[in-house]
Amino acid sequence: MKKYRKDFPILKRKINGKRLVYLDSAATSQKPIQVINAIANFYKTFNANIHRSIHTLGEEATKAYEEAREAVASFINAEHKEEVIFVRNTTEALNIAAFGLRNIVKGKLLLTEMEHHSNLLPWQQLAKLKHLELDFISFDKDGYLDEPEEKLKGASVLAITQASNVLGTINPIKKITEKAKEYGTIVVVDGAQSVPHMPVDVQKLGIDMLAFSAHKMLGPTGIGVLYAKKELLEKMEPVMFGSEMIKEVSFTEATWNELPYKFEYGTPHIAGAVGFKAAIDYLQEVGMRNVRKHDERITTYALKRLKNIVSIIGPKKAEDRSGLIAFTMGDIHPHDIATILNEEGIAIRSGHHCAMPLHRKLGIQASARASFYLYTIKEDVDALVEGLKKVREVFER
Amino acid sequence: MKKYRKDFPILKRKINGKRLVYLDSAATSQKPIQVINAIANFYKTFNANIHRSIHTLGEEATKAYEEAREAVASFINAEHKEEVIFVRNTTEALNIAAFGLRNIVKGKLLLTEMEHHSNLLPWQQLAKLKHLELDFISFDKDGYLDEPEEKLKGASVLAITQASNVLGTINPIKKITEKAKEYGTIVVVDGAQSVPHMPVDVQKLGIDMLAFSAHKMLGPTGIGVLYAKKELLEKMEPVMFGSEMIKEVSFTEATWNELPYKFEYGTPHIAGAVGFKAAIDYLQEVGMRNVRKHDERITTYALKRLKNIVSIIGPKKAEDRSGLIAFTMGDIHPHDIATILNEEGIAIRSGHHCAMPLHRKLGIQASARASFYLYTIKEDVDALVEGLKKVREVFER
Amino acid sequence: MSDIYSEIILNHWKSPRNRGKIDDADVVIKDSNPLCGDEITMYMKFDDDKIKQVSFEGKGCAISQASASMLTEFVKGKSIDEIIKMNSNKVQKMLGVKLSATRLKCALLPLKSLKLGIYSYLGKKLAG
Amino acid sequence: MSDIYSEIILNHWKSPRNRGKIDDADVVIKDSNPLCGDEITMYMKFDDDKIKQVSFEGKGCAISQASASMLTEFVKGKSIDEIIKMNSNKVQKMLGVKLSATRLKCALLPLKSLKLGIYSYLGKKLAG
Ligand SMILES: Cc1ncc(COP(=O)(O)O)c(C=O)c1O
Ligand SMILES: Cc1ncc(COP(=O)(O)O)c(C=O)c1O
Repeated sequence: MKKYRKDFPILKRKINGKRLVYLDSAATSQKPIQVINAIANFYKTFNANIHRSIHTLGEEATKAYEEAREAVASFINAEHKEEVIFVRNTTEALNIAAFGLRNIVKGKLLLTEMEHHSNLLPWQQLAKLKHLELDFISFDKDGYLDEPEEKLKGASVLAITQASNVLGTINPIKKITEKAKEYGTIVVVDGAQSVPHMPVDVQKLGIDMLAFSAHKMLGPTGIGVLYAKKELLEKMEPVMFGSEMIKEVSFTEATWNELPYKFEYGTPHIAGAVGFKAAIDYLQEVGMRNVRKHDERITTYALKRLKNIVSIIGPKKAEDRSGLIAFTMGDIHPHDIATILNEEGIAIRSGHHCAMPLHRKLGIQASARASFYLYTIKEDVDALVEGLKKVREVFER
Repeated sequence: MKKYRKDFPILKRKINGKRLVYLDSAATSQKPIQVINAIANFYKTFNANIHRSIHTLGEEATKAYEEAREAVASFINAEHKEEVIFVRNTTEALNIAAFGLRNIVKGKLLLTEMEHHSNLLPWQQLAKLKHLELDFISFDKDGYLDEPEEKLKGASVLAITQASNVLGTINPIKKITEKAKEYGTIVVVDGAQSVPHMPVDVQKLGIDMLAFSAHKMLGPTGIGVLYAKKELLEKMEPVMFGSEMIKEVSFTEATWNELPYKFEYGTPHIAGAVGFKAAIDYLQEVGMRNVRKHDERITTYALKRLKNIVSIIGPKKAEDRSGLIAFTMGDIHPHDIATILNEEGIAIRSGHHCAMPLHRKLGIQASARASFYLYTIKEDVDALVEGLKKVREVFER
Repeated sequence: MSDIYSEIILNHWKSPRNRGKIDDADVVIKDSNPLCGDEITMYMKFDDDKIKQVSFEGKGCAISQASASMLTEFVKGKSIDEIIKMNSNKVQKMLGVKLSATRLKCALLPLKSLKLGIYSYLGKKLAG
Repeated sequence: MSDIYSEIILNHWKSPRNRGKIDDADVVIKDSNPLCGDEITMYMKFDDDKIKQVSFEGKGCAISQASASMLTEFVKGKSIDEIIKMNSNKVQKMLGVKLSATRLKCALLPLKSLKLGIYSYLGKKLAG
């Protein structure tokens, strides 16, 4: 997808005199000029606060904000546009999911051992608050999830990532939601690493709630989405209070506005929604099938080239993985790998990637991670391989 | 301050063939090109996720994010930069203030009758959660707050706006915090309408917590601030959980990171922080004393010109008011006023301005509001006056 | 003078038709527009599947008040089916002006309340 | 080859000095860098206001490990006052390289832990 690279101004940067090789898209993606310009254009020509607003700028801003909601709804094939709640990021979406369910959850909360802290901590806290049991679906030595079957019994919620940000594993969500339905379990999916990288159809996959962030899918920072089925949102309680989200307020009482406003508090990130829509338009132009195909191609190539220099974490087959590879290099600490690679202009991530318990289970403290997106080219992988050879040389001299 | 107008691209717009007369800055301010460019420049040259990040882009983004925090801290004269928590907006700041205090509050929660829903609902909900009494300081017919003295007794928190978004009243915060200290009451100040418009020094004013939004002070949407004294933040509990805000996590337990990260969950609005800093730089270049002086001058002029055509809400003296004027026009509904003004290119707000109980107390259902900022000129007020004459003609023909 | 505040709208605003209570109404329904605070209460009397009598009370802008006034005139004697089929286009045509999205919400509040009232009536009938 | 991974840093990383437990330590302190997960445990024995013996255990990157190794060598026999006055510049000078902000945090973790340990010792002494 080389032809898209020209749309990303940052890719022209030099780092330490070298070409920037950006392999950290799982942390945040780069942005095409179309998104950057959409945001600037909002501020330059129709910036205003939304809703309740009668003047032309306010009407235009409101329209753009609601069009962004429609774009998101159609991107994930939500049945109703009011099932799309704009939030700050995936983390906030998962908190609103958890605490919004506070009067509904009972029995046990089921998670997996491969969750990001953002899909672990809200449920830990909810379990404490409501005195509920926490249970975990484990994964095997290749990074595949074990069968959830018996654990689903008595679980009011299953919180699960669609694609692991460390193992890379893509979980079989459809199979899991089908089983969960038999047990009446609400399935909350962390889509932070999946929605940006593959077609995700909430209706086909039978997903009850889905969380994701714009900044990982070519969009701006500060905006993300909580999708939830309408029936669920109607039963859920708001978590933050104020402004737009009310219908009637007296000094001592308040009633909530209709969906989706019940869950959107204060002035929203309007420019963010406008930029987010531009990002979705861009991704749809490219085609999510093509994005996925490209990820798979690059991952296949990278797995092949890396397998003899590093220890790769997670599944061996690219088709079961999203576009990222976490790895270790014997004694050499991932931070040191990242530092030396940076001297070569290569940006990777190192650390626990907000998945401490997962790393502990793997028996390691940290890992290095290279992650890809539609602008990643084979030459980036080649540069990584050369960089890793340098790392070895430094530490083995 | 005419000379600053050229920095605001949107002011060149025509609405219905007329010059845009933007009198809705209390809802959201317009943005100078310096802010718009700072955001674009971030995405074009050093966009990356922050913290834990070892590569150059990550280091640069982290530095910019933390410099924004320092800029905010110095703008409000916070003692420590980690007393500045980046949040989504004022509303979120006030929710984190309220629910963050959930293990500290007792006795009663004291508010005023002039609070915006965002500084009312979180405390209503907290009161419900902790079975606490809610009490309110009333205001007189001119919009001045009554003496809080006896009400402070037994109040663990006083939540109060520094400038009312409807009455315009500027409350005597210093006098109030001094009294509150005698009773050991924590003072939480809604600075949404004050921080953008006048010098606010948290130490001099003795403020314990302060909330405000970037979008009302030339900055981007999607970012705001909760300031709180360090001792307080240390005692407070986080409200949202995940990512950056932890120190150690196991499957079942977590401990919190140091300040300010304990309260910042998930990937922050990094571009927002960068734009926010540019806005603060701009305001400091203008000088907050000058911003206030200009507001006062325009308000004086507007009060004089409007007083014979409309019924003005709030104090008569411009020196006691922030730069906004809410008003009614007999039988004519504020929405109809706004619609007719919009035909003349004039943008005002109409409705309850997220202050339903306040309006009910005033015996009205809604009001119209014109609000000013550093780019507002006398000619804008003149246009408003002419527009209001047209409103009368329409409804009296 | 103003495109939106036509003679006819101002006339209905100044002299609203069917304003007031119906003491023995079959359905009384109160609704509000959370985006602006406009409130309306609709009183309805039915004659099997027809609206026999309808009136309204409430506070609001000229658009919502004129819309309520015109709507109550229009629907009197009409069948339930006919009213349920009414949409936003029909209301705009009735008012005779082109409204922006926000103001359209004001104009639609009376119809929305009327429909809510009809559904509540149907529900009650079904329940016996 | 690499500006940061100098001979001396790699030497300390490969053969860390003062690594291991001190069984009868006056203070044992465990700390971690939440931003990266590096962990360190410091063992200290005091001789009135001097550090008599010091050792460390823990996992971490070459920078934090080399820093711990060099630091423990450096502070042995030094007075508490002297150590408390050590700052980030001093650590960078000790390491002999220029570090970016993030990596500097790795380098400073051992000093931070050492200071925490000293304060805890002083606290205990005060409490009698
Ligand atoms: C006094 C006051 N408080 C709070 C808010 C809420 O601000 P935000 O919508 O940015 O959360 C506003 C702005 O509408 C306000 O005027
Ligand atoms: C799987 C997963 N979940 C959640 C998150 C959190 O996303 P955000 O930081 O945008 O809230 C991330 C990204 O770091 C992730 O990879």
